[in-house]
Amino acid sequence: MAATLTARVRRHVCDLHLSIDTARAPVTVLFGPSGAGKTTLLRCLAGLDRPEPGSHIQFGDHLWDAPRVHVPTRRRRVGYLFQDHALFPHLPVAGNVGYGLHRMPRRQRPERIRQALAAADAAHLHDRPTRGLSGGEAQRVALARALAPRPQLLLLDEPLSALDTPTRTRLRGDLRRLLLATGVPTIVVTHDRTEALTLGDHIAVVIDGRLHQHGPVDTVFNRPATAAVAAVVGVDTILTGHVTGHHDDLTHIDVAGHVLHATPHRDLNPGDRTLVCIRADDIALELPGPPRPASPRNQLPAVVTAVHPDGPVLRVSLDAGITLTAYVTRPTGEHLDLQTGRQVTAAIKATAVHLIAHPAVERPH
Amino acid sequence: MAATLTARVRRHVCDLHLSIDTARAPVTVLFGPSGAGKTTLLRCLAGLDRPEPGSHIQFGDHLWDAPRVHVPTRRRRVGYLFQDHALFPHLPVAGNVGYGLHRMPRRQRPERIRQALAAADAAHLHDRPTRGLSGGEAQRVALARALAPRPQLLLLDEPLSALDTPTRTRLRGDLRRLLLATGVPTIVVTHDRTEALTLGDHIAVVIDGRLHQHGPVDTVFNRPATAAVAAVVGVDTILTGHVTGHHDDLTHIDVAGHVLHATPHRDLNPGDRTLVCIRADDIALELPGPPRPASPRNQLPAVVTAVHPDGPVLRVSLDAGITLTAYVTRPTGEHLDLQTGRQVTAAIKATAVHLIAHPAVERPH
Amino acid sequence: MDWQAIGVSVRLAGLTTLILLPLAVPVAAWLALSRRRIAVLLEAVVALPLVLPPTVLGFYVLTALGTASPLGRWWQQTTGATLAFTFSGLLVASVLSSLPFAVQPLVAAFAGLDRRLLEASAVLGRTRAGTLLRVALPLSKAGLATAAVLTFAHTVGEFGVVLMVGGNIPGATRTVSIAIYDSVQAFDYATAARTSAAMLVFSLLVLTTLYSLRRGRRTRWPRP
Amino acid sequence: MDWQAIGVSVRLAGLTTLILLPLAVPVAAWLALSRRRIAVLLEAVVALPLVLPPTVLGFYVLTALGTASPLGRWWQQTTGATLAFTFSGLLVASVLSSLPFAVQPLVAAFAGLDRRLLEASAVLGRTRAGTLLRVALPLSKAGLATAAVLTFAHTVGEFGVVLMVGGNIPGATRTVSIAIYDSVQAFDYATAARTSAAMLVFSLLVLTTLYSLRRGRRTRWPRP
Amino acid sequence: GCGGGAPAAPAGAQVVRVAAAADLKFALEEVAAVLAKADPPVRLQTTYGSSGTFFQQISNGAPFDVFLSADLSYPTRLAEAGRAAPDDVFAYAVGRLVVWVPNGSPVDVSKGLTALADPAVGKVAIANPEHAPYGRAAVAAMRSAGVYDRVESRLVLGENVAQAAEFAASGNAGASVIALSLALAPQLADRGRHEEVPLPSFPRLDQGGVVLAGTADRAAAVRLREFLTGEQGTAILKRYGFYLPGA
Ligand SMILES: Nc1ncnc2c1ncn2[C@@H]1O[C@H](COP(=O)(O)OP(=O)(O)OP(=O)(O)O)[C@@H](O)[C@H]1O
Ligand SMILES: Nc1ncnc2c1ncn2[C@@H]1O[C@H](COP(=O)(O)OP(=O)(O)OP(=O)(O)O)[C@@H](O)[C@H]1O
Ligand code: MOO
Ligand SMILES: [Mg+2]
Ligand SMILES: [Mg+2]
Repeated sequence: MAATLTARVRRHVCDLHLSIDTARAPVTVLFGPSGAGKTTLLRCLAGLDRPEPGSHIQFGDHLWDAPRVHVPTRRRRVGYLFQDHALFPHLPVAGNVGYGLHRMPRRQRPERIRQALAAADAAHLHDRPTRGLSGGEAQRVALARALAPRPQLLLLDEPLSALDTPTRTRLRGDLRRLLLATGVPTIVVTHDRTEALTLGDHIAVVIDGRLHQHGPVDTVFNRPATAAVAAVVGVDTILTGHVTGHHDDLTHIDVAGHVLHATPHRDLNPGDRTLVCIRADDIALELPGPPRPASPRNQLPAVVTAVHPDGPVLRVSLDAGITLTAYVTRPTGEHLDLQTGRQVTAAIKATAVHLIAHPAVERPH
Repeated sequence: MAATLTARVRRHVCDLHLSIDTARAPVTVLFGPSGAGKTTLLRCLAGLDRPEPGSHIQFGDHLWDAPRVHVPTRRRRVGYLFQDHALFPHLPVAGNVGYGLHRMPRRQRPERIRQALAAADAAHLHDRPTRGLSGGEAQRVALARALAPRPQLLLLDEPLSALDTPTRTRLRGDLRRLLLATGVPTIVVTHDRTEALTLGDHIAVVIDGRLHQHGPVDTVFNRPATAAVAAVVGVDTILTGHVTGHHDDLTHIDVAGHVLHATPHRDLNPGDRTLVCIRADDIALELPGPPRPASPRNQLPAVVTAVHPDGPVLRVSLDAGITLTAYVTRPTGEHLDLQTGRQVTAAIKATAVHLIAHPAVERPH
Repeated sequence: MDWQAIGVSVRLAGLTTLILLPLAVPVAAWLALSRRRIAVLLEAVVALPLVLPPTVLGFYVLTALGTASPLGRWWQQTTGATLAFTFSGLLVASVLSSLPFAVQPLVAAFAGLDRRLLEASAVLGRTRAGTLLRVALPLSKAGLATAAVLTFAHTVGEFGVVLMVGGNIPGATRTVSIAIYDSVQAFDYATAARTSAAMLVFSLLVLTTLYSLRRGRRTRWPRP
Repeated sequence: MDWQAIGVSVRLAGLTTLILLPLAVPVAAWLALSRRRIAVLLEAVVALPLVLPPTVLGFYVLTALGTASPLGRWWQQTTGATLAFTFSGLLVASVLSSLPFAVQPLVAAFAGLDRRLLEASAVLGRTRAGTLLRVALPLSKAGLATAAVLTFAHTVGEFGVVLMVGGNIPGATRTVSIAIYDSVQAFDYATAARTSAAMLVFSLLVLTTLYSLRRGRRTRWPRP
Repeated sequence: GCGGGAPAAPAGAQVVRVAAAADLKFALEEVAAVLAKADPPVRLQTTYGSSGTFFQQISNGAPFDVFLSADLSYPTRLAEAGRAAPDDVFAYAVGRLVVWVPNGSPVDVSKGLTALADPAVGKVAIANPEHAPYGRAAVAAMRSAGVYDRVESRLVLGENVAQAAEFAASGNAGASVIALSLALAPQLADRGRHEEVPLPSFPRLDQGGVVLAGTADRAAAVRLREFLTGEQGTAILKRYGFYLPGA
C-alpha cells in the first residue's frame, strides 16, 4: 500500500510543505511544541479543515486538495485518532470500534472489532459503555476505532499520551509491529522522545506552523538543522561559538574561550559563527584526572552546580566555563559521588558535538 | 494552610483509604495504571461523585462526606484541573480563568488572571477564544483556571500530559515552586515518573481501585511494597527467589541457581520465598573482568540480548542466567560497544536489590 | 363524555406525529447543519404555519382541497371523494400546521451537537445520512422527544384548523377539542369539564411516560 | 388592511415573549436538570396548555378573569376594571397558553448540555443560579432562540384563546389573527389574503433576523 | 373592510360597540354606513361571530354596548342574568333559511330541501345546531321536510352560519342550508343558486337584540336600536333577506 503523500498546507496558523515516501518511512512522527500546528495539519489531511488557496494534497494517485478540488473526508479512507478522542457517547465500546466497518460483511465485524481492541490493549473494554471510561481507556478505544477499518492512511494525534508507562511501553511496541505488518502509512503526533524514537521511521518537526526539519528520526535528533529544532528535540546544551580552524580531521570551535572539537563541517570556515549542540546524554562524567587520549576528544574540567532526578537518570548541571547539562545513571552518580561543588571531567566525543551554521539567521525559539 | 486530608472513598470501582498530612507532603502524586480509579478519587474529593455508604472525607476541620453529610462542590473551595479540561467554550481564555474569581473585587481580577496564566505558561493566550485552542494550550488554560481562585485544595488530573518536553520541563519546575510558595495542598495525577519525582513529596499508588502504597516518592519508587506497585512504578526486573541466609550484614537470595546479595530484610528467614526487584537504572554495566571488591556487591557475568534506545538512555536486555534489564547512557554504550551477544558484567549494589516478602499472596498485576 | 372524539383526537395526533417525525428529521438536519445561507430563510419559512392563525391556515387548506383548486379537483377525480371533511383531510391539515413543532426542536438539538462527533463519523467513512441516523439522531433524543410531545400535544389541542377543515363529523373529524368547545358553547359545562379532565389525565400520562423514557442519560446539576 | 390589528398582535407577541422567557429559563432549568423524580410530572404539567383546545383554555381563563370569579373580582376592586377583554387580560392568557412553547425548547437545550461544564462551574464555586446564567444559558442560545421564536410566532398566530378572552375590540384586543378570520368570514378574501401576506412578510423578516443572529457558532456538517 | 366594518367617522362621533350574529354581516355594513352620515354621526364598531360565543363573553363582562343575536333566547337570558334591563331586549328581524348550492352543481336547488336527499349531492353544510340558532333551524326544517334521516350522515357542521356557507362556497360541501342574508351577499350571490325554505317548516328564527347594562354611551346604543327597528333600518334588513318581527 506504499504511496507518496505530498502536502502543501496553508492555513492562517501554518504553512507546511511535507512529502512522505511511505515506502521508505511507513511511520512518520510529527513533533513540535504545543500550538505548532500539528493537529491543524492532520485535520487538513483528513479533509476536516479546508486548506487555503495555494494548498495541494496528494496521496498516491489521489488528488485530495487542489484549486477547486476537495475530496470529502469520508472518501479519503483515513483513520484518525482525535487528540480528544471524540468517542460516540451513545454507543458502547464495541459499537464505537465497529462504527467504521459498514462496508464489511456483517458476520466479519465482531472478529475485526475484537482484533482492533486487542491491538489497542483494550480487549477487556469490549462490552463497556463509553460514558464512564477513564481517560486512558478512552484513548485506547479511540485507537482501536481508528485501526479497525484498516484505513489507507492513519493519523494518530497523541495516541498514547494518557497511558501509564508500562501500558504505554507495551502498546508502543505492539503498535509499531502492527503498523509495519499491515503496511498502513501512518503519521503520529507525539510529544514524547521515546515514542518518536521507537514508533517512527522519519520525523517531521513543526514549529510555529512551519516545517523545520524532516528526515530519519536519528538524524533529526542528533543533527537538528536549526536552533529551534535543537531546542524542541531536547538538545540540552546549545552554545554559540566561532570556528577557529580544521585540524586532524576535526573542526575546532572557540566557545567563550574554551576550545571544543567536532567532526568536520564542510560549510564552516574559520571565523564563522556557529551554534554548538550537545545532548545531555552524550556527555559522560568521569573522575578528574590527567587527560586520556581516548575517543572522547573533548575533556572539560567542570564543577557540578546541581543534580536533579529526571526519570530513570540524574540530570547534572555543570559549570565548565561554559554551562553544560549531562545525564548519568544512578550507579554512576553514586560512584562519582555527585553533589553540588564536586569536581568532575566532562567527556564529549567529537561526533557528539553538532554544529549548526549561520546561527545569526536562526530565529531562536 | 496545612491541614490533614483523610479520605475513605468507596465506590463500585474503588475502595480507597488515604490520609495526607499536607504539612509533611504538600504535593501528593497519585500514580497508577489507566483505569485504576484515580479520576474517581479526585471526583469524590471534589464532591462531584457521591461516595457510597461507609465513605468519609475530612479536610482539616471540615467534614465533607460522611453518613448524611455531603458538602456541595462549590463550598469545598477546591481547584480541579479536569483530565479533559472542560473549558467553557463560550468564554474567551481570560473569561475561563477569571470564572472562579467572583468573590474577588472586580478591579483585582485582571491582575490575578494574568498571574494565573503566567504561572501556567499561557500568558500569550490571554485574549484568545477558547474554541480553536490546541490540546496543549487548552491544558495550560485549564491549569490557570484551577490555580486562579487560590483554592484550599488543588486537584490536578494529568496537568502536563499534552505538553511538549521543553514546555513541560519548564512548567513542572514553575508549578512546584508555585505550589510550595502558595502552600496549597495538591494532589496530582500523573503517569510520568519524572513528573512524580520532580513534583511530588509523597506518592500514592492506586491499582485496581485499591491504595497499594503511600509514602515519600523515593521510598515508593525504590522500595515498592508489592509486586503490583513494582510493576507500576517501572521496576524493570522482578524475579522470584528464596532466602538462603544472612551473612556479612547482607541477605542472600537464590534466584534460579544464582546468588544475589541484598541489604538485610528482617522479616525474611532462610527458605522464605521472596520477590527480588531491581531497577534498570540501578544496574551498571562494565567490561568483563575479575570481580572487584567494590561497593556493588553483585557482579553477574551476562550476555547482551538486545539494545533499544529509550528516551535519553539505552535499554539493554541481558541474560545472566536470570533476565535483567539495564539502562546505560549512550557514551557508556559506545564505550562498552554494546551489541547483541556482547559479554559484560552487570554490577548491582546490594542496596539496590529490593526484596518483597511473601510473594505467594501477591496478586501479580 | 365523548369517547369517540377522544379516539379521533388520539388517532389524529398519533398519526400526525408518526408522519411528521420522519419528515422533520432530514428537514431539520438540513436546516441546522447546512452551510448554505439560504437555510436561514427556509428555516423561517418552515416556521410560518405558526404565525398564520389556525383558522386562516384552515381556510387556505380548505380552499386548496376544494373543487375550485386543481389539487382538490385532481384528488376528487382520482379518489371520487373530497379530501375535506374526512379524517385524511384533517391529517393533511394537521401535518401542515404541526410542521414547525416537529422541526424546531430538532433544529435546536442538531445545532447543539458536538461537531467533533460528526467529524469522527465522516472520518469513519459515513455519509451525512448515515451520520444523521447513527450519531446525530441518537444524541438528539431530548430534542426528538420534545418534537414528538409538541407535535402530539399541539395536534390534540388544535382547534382552528380542524374547525375549518373537519366539519365536525362524529367518529371522523370531531376531535375532542371540538367536542369540548361544543359542550361549552351549549352551556354544558359539566360535560366540557369532564371531557377536559379526561383529556388532561390522558395527556399527562402520555407526556409523563415519554419524559420518563428520555430521562435516563441526561445531564443533571452536579450534586447536590 | 388592518394595521391596527397588526400592531396589537406584534405588541402582544413581543410582550408575551419578554415576560415568558425570563420566567421559562429557571423553570426549564429546574425541569431539565433537577434530580427529583417529580420533575418528570411537572414537565408534563407545564406542557398541558398545549393539549387543551385554545378556545376551551380561553373559556376557562375567561371564567377565571370574569367578574364571577374571586380573582376577577379582586382585580376589579383593585384596579377598577375587568381583566377580561383588555389588552392586559389578553397578555395573561397568552402567557399561559404560550408557556409550553417557551419552556420545552429550553428544557431540551439544558438537557443536552455537557455535564462537565456544569461540574467545572460548581468546582469554581458558582451556585446553580450562577451556573445557569453564565454557562447553561450562553450555551443554549439555539434553544433560547427557538423558545423565543415559537413563543412569538405562536402568540401572533393564536386564535382560540384571543377569541374567547379578547372580545375582538379594535386597538385593544383585536389581533391580526382575529382580523384575518373576520375577513374570511365576511368572504372578503382579498383583504384576508393581503393581511396574511403582510403578516407573513413581517414574520419572515423577524424570524430570518433571529435565526441569522444565532447562526454564528453553530455545529455544521464536516466539509464539504 | 375588515370586521371592524365602520367607515371612518368624524371626530366626536358617538361609538357603539356591537356584537352581531354572523348572518348580519352584510346588512349591518350598510346600517353602519348610513349611521355614520347621520347627525350626530354614530360609529359602529362591530364584531361578528357565533351568538353562543358572544353570550359566553358578555356573561363574563365583555365590553359591548349592543348584542344582536341570531335568536331571542340569548338576549333574554342575559337580561335574566342582570346583564341588561328586561325592557332593553328587542326583536329586530326574523331569519330566513335557504338551500344554497354552488354554480355548476347538478343539484336541482328549486326542489328545496328534498333535493338534498340525493346522496349525489355530497356533504351538506349547516351551522352547528348545538349552539347556532341557524343550525337548529336547518335541522328542524330538514326534519319537517322528511329528509333529515337521509342527510344526517352527510352533514358537516360549521362553527357558525357563515362558516357553513363557506364550506359550500369553497366547493368542499355540495350544498348548504344557510341564512338568506348570506346567500344574498354580493360575495356569495354570483357564486351559487339558492332556494328559500318555507318559513312554516321550522321554528321561527326570531332574532333579538339587547342594549347591555354596562354600556358606556347608552344614548348612542339606543339610537342604534331605534334605527334598526325604525323605518330606515327595517328597509335595509328587508333588502338583505330578513323578515320583520311580527310579519
Ligand atoms: N479554529 C481556530 N481558530 C483560531 N486559531 C486556531 C484554530 N485552530 C487552531 N488554532 C491555533 O493554531 C495553532 C496550532 O493549533 P494546533 O491545534 O494545530 O496545535 P498543535 O500543534 O496540535 O498543538 P498541541 O500539541 O498543543 O495539540 C494554535 O495556536 C491554535 O490555537
Ligand atoms: N460512571 C462510571 N460507570 C462505570 N464505570 C466507571 C464510571 N466511572 C469510572 N468507571 C470505571 O472505573 C475505573 C476507574 O476510572 P477512573 O476514571 O477513575 O480511572 P483513572 O485511574 O483516572 O484512569 P486514567 O489514568 O485512564 O484516566 C475505570 O475502569 C472506569 O472505566
Ligand atoms: O349567526 Mo349564528 O349564531 O352562527 O346562527
Ligand atoms: Mg494538537
Ligand atoms: Mg483519569
